[in-house]
Amino acid sequence: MTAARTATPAGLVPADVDLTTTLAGVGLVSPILTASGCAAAGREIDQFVDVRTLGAVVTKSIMLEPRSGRATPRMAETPSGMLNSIGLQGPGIEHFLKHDVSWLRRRGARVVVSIAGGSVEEYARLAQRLRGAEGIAAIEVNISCPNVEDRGQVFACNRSAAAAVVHAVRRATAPGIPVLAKLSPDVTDLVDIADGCVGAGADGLAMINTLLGMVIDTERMRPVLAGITGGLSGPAIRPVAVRCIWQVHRAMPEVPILGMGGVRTGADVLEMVLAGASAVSIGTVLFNDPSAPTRIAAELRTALAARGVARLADLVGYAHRDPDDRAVVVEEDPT
Amino acid sequence: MTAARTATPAGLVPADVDLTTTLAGVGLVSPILTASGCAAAGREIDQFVDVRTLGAVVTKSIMLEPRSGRATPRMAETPSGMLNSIGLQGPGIEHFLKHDVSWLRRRGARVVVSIAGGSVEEYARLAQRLRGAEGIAAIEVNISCPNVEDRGQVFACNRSAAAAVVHAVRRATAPGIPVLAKLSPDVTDLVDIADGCVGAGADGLAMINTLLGMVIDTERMRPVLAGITGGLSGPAIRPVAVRCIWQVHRAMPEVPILGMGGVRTGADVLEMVLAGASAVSIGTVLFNDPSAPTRIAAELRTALAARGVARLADLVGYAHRDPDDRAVVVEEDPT
Amino acid sequence: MSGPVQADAEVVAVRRAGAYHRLVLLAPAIAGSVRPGHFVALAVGGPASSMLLRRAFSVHRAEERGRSGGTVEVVLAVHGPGTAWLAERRPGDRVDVIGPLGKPFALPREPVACVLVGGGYGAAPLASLAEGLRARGCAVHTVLGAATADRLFGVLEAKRISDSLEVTTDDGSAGRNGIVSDVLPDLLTRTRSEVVYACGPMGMLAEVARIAAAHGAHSQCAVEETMACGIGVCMTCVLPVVGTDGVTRMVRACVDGPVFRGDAVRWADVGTVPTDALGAPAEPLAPMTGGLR
Amino acid sequence: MSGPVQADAEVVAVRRAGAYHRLVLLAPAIAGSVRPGHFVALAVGGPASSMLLRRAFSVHRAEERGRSGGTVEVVLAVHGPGTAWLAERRPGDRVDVIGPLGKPFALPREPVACVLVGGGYGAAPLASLAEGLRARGCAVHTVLGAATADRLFGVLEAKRISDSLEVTTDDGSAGRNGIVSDVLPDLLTRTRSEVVYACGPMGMLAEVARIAAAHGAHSQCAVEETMACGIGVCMTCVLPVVGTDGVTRMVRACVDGPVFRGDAVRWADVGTVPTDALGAPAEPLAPMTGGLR
Ligand SMILES: Cc1cc2nc3c(=O)[nH]c(=O)nc-3n(C[C@H](O)[C@H](O)[C@H](O)COP(=O)(O)OP(=O)(O)OC[C@H]3O[C@@H](n4cnc5c(N)ncnc54)[C@H](O)[C@@H]3O)c2cc1C
Ligand SMILES: Cc1cc2nc3c(=O)[nH]c(=O)nc-3n(C[C@H](O)[C@H](O)[C@H](O)COP(=O)(O)OP(=O)(O)OC[C@H]3O[C@@H](n4cnc5c(N)ncnc54)[C@H](O)[C@@H]3O)c2cc1C
Ligand SMILES: Cc1cc2nc3c(=O)[nH]c(=O)nc-3n(C[C@H](O)[C@H](O)[C@H](O)COP(=O)(O)O)c2cc1C
Ligand SMILES: Cc1cc2nc3c(=O)[nH]c(=O)nc-3n(C[C@H](O)[C@H](O)[C@H](O)COP(=O)(O)O)c2cc1C
Ligand code: FES
Ligand code: FES
Repeated sequence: MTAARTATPAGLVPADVDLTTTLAGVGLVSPILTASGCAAAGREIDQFVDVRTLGAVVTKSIMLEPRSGRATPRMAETPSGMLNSIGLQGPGIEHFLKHDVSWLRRRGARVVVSIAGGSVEEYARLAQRLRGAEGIAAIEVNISCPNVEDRGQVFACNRSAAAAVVHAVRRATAPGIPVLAKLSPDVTDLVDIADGCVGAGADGLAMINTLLGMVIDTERMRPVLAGITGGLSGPAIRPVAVRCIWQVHRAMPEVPILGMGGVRTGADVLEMVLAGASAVSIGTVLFNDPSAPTRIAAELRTALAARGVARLADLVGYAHRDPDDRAVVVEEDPT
Repeated sequence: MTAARTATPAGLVPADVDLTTTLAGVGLVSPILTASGCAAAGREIDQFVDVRTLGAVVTKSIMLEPRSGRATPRMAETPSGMLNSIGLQGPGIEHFLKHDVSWLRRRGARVVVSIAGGSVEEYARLAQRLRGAEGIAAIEVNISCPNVEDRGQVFACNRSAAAAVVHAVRRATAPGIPVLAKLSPDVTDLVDIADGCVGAGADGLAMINTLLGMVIDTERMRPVLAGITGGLSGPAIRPVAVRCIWQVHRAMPEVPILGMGGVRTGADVLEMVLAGASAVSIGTVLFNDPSAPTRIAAELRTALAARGVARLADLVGYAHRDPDDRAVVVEEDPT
Repeated sequence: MSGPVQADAEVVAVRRAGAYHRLVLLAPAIAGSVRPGHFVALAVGGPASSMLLRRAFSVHRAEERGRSGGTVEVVLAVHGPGTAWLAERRPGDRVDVIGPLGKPFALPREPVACVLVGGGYGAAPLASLAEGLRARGCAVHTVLGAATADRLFGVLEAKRISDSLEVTTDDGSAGRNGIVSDVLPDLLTRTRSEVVYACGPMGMLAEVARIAAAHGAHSQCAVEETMACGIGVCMTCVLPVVGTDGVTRMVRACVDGPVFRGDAVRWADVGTVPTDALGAPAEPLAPMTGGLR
Repeated sequence: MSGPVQADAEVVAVRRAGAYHRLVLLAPAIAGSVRPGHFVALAVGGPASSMLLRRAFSVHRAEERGRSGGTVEVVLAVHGPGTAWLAERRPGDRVDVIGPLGKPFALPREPVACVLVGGGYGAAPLASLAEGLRARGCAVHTVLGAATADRLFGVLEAKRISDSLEVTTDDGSAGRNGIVSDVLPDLLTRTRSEVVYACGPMGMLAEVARIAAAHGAHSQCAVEETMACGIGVCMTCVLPVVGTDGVTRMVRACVDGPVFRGDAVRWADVGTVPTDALGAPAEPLAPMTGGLR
């Protein structure tokens, strides 16, 4: 009763599988990145997985100034997931560039810098500040932030607000550096928001950010989180993430996607790639298994070898193709 | 390190706890209902839990005509949840009234009839047909259906479409029978949709329906579900459900809410009640544990007795109250 | 017949049997009412499991009395995390079980000759079925097939109970090199069997039903459809079946089956909603509308 | 000091100890580098668990060598499903463990008198700490407190290692009726202790830190904050701590602690972001904006 497998070309072993990928024009040694806010700036996770083997470290969203974040409790465990409400605690862009980005560069890791602001102006200033910085592979724009100039409405939930941020960041960023807009699933029409971001100059899309959720402590009869609501992440949300990637890739197949949301295994990475992601970030699962990226890469190689697929990149969006139309995927150049 | 407990008034035992509740004017012997589509029309589940002990059986959404539903596979298991894509298979309203509602009446169960349609007109006709029928406690309007007259846009995702359906159903329904609008969480502004439904005459709100999700079979490299996307349910989505209930109760505390989404234990029911639900439906967890309603009621009694709460109804929305303002909840009339 | 019961069963034994595991559960409330062809649904992973859905297994044997009271035995192939968890149980552990579920095999009123066909672990329910048939004076001829020798189940037991036994494997590692439908036509002719009972993969069942019909034999096929609830409430397990009124309906494998008349199932249309099924849409439902679920 | 290691550890033993369970894991790669005050983080529930987050436990003992190679022992109170699962482990089972984590207790350079205060399972790390202190020539006075007698941990061991031992219980079921802070001031005066080490509930630590300061003693407190990652990447475990520069920062209990100088933690403000903390908002962040997470 096991499902059919694609024929395995003779001799394809896991080590032969080519996992390199290209995300919005940037070549990556691995399709596996760490998700923003789940690996800080790489230093701690480097104790468990050599950060140079990652596609990139996506850093915790940084703001202009130091930020203390929210009161605790900042997290709650939920079935196959968790809520967080950190409030973007961080040292501010100056300290970050001096201590964190420079460490990552020295270590030889690729860096995707995630930025966050409370106004279009703040995002623009962050991007300007990054323009001078060296060793940055791409910018991920976390638009799941309240717009202080619009009654705290979250940028990611409004097409024109999202587009305005992306436009400002794209304008302020050096041409060679791709700008990825990170989308929230908490919207009625994700494709519309995605379209707005791409129209405003986004070179790619990162999805998904957390879902808005909440847990009440039934002992204290009060919300668990000091911030009341928080972001739901982890395997619980993976079906939502896959659906979002699928919908957006279907609507705009030429737009590169960095997938994320509950990825735990090599099969989960493959699932997002088949749905349309060119690369995938690992978030919450790092808390369960900080060496997950190494394990996941091995699982992915094994899975592809078993299916006779020599190059992961050939499978981006593959599940959309009509079964009858599918070119047989065989090894061509297994270097 | 266990959290503080509210002092237990002497002698409050689980059997003394009053679980009766009122939902949109309808008195219910229990706050625990079965969710639409998860207990068919009560007959099968009655083998595991006496349906008369339920607050009500909410029947599988019924349409005007018999419907064969979608092709299989119709389901996929996901971490702490599942996807379904049934396509509203059902016998049509006539057969349903004759065989299903009449059985439930004879059995002595309270019945909430869930209706579904492809146009405002269809909903209205269903409501008209129910007007004559006896033994119906309330109508739940499943508006998570595509509007065939508006390019398949889901009613629940559009304030005016949702309101039009609710308005039509309310007009066609006997005055004594409350109409509950069942909301989808897949929207940018749930409170806005809720407000539209209440404005159109909804006597209460049922929330949440499933989240749109998807799973890809990494062996076949194709979507698992024949319908490609499906509805995500189960404990995985509970934090989203609690957040939705919380937001809507906060915005319109006078509107009765039937909560649902991933409820597994008595503590989960309590969580939704604290967030603002007057009663709670059990869905997916019935597949895991068809006798869950009995277990959950017992857990709820025990939890309330341990907290010294004599009446569940006193806790509706309790987590919203300022800790300093909270009237101490003690037993007053433990009959 | 009494309805299904939910019970917190103690694991009595877990034993390897070729590629399979035999799991024996102490469930007296269930054991007494099991008939051949019934299945049980087991909860997997314990109280903090991420796996919400039960796993369905045909009952291999149900012992009403005996040493340990009232046991139900299933044969499981480790397939994914749920079956892996079950295979790791040890005596004394507990598993929540619901059963008996579904409609069992219908037994002939007359003492006719019968052929029993089992594919892989599909052989599990056949031993007790054979006993039931023999008790009614039926001749029992068994055919067991599998991909490889270690995926055959119940060969010794079948040899003991059956009047004749044929074994096939896809790779020839045991019995005849081939599949069960290779030997079935000849066997039906030779034994003049009037009923064929079959349990195994869908493809095999379709072939068995076709061959039985061609030989004028009645067939009873136990199907395996993906099931979310197993008790008839969710509508995930449907397949197109023609009723006595000639109308095709999408019926539930869990309560209207898993055993169906082979000539009633529209085997070629399994996985689809035939356009002539009751309530079928004029055009097939478009995927991706998302809402109608 | 070498960094933390992730290891698939075999369960050597699980033993009851009053209200607690002692869990011994074979983890040679970790055992060698554990110092008193370090903690480990255990994955719970197995591969299909719905519980994603690790559970943190102070190391009670780490044996670098010995019969079974290199073991790490923790003492756990069953609190929720994660600790319940751990308590049900049997020898031979496997548990994924990360350690050593956090900053251990700082030991005095001089052989001064020390007081060790443990509340409940907070006594777990104190035995090995006491040994380390004694090895440096320090006098060790121990105070153990708990709600009830069965929630005291390590009384016999403490008696053996310490120069003096005092025991308190809230209900008087063992030792003196009261709490540890009732006996601490007197003990500090009597023994002229210069350092107080404490591990236990936050309220107890705050009191210990206050009393130590009042007596001119240095205090080292091991805090317990809710942790999602345990390794410093998630920022869930923060509390307000004053730096040597006088600036309050929200620092991570998992990597900057769990052991902090008692006079550096702003005990009264734990659970809040003090308005004078580095990067604190002008007004407290409003909840319910939802996005900023
Ligand atoms: C009526 C019936 C009788 C069965 N009898 C047996 C038996 O005697 N021995 C045996 O080994 N297996 C039997 N099966 C199949 C068995 O239920 C699946 O192998 C098992 O559910 C797989 O669970 P998993 O967690 O290991 O795999 P996963 O693939 O991880 O399961 C994921 C989900 O898919 C469902 N699923 C996967 N495969 C199947 C399948 N083949 N049939 C139904 N649901 C599936 C699971 O229930 C679960 O919900 C039977 C199935 C049915 C419906
Ligand atoms: C540094 C440190 C050392 C600890 N040492 C010990 C020890 O030696 N012995 C012991 O019994 N316990 C110790 N704890 C507490 C222990 O981690 C919790 O009791 C345990 O995580 C509860 O898990 P659960 O699944 O049983 O409970 P649940 O309440 O269901 O846990 C739900 C979630 O909340 C978290 N959580 C709940 N309570 C606590 C808590 N008190 N502290 C931190 N996280 C919590 C869990 O990690 C989990 O993510 C320590 C905690 C920390 C941070
Ligand atoms: C503790 C925590 C902190 C996070 N911080 C950020 C952040 O600063 N910026 C951001 O864009 N996303 C942040 N996220 C979201 C993740 O990057 C990711 O989009 C989301 O968690 C879904 O992936 P996952 O399920 O693999 O964690 C955070 C998630 C968690 C769990
Ligand atoms: C198999 C299945 C079928 C469902 N069918 C319906 C339906 O017909 N009408 C409806 O309003 N909701 C339907 N739902 C949604 C549930 O009523 C419920 O809103 C949702 O599943 C969340 O609750 P739960 O997590 O407890 O299942 C269905 C859910 C499932 C799992
Ligand atoms: S499995 Fe639910 S109806 Fe058959
Ligand atoms: S627990 Fe994650 S930073 Fe401390």
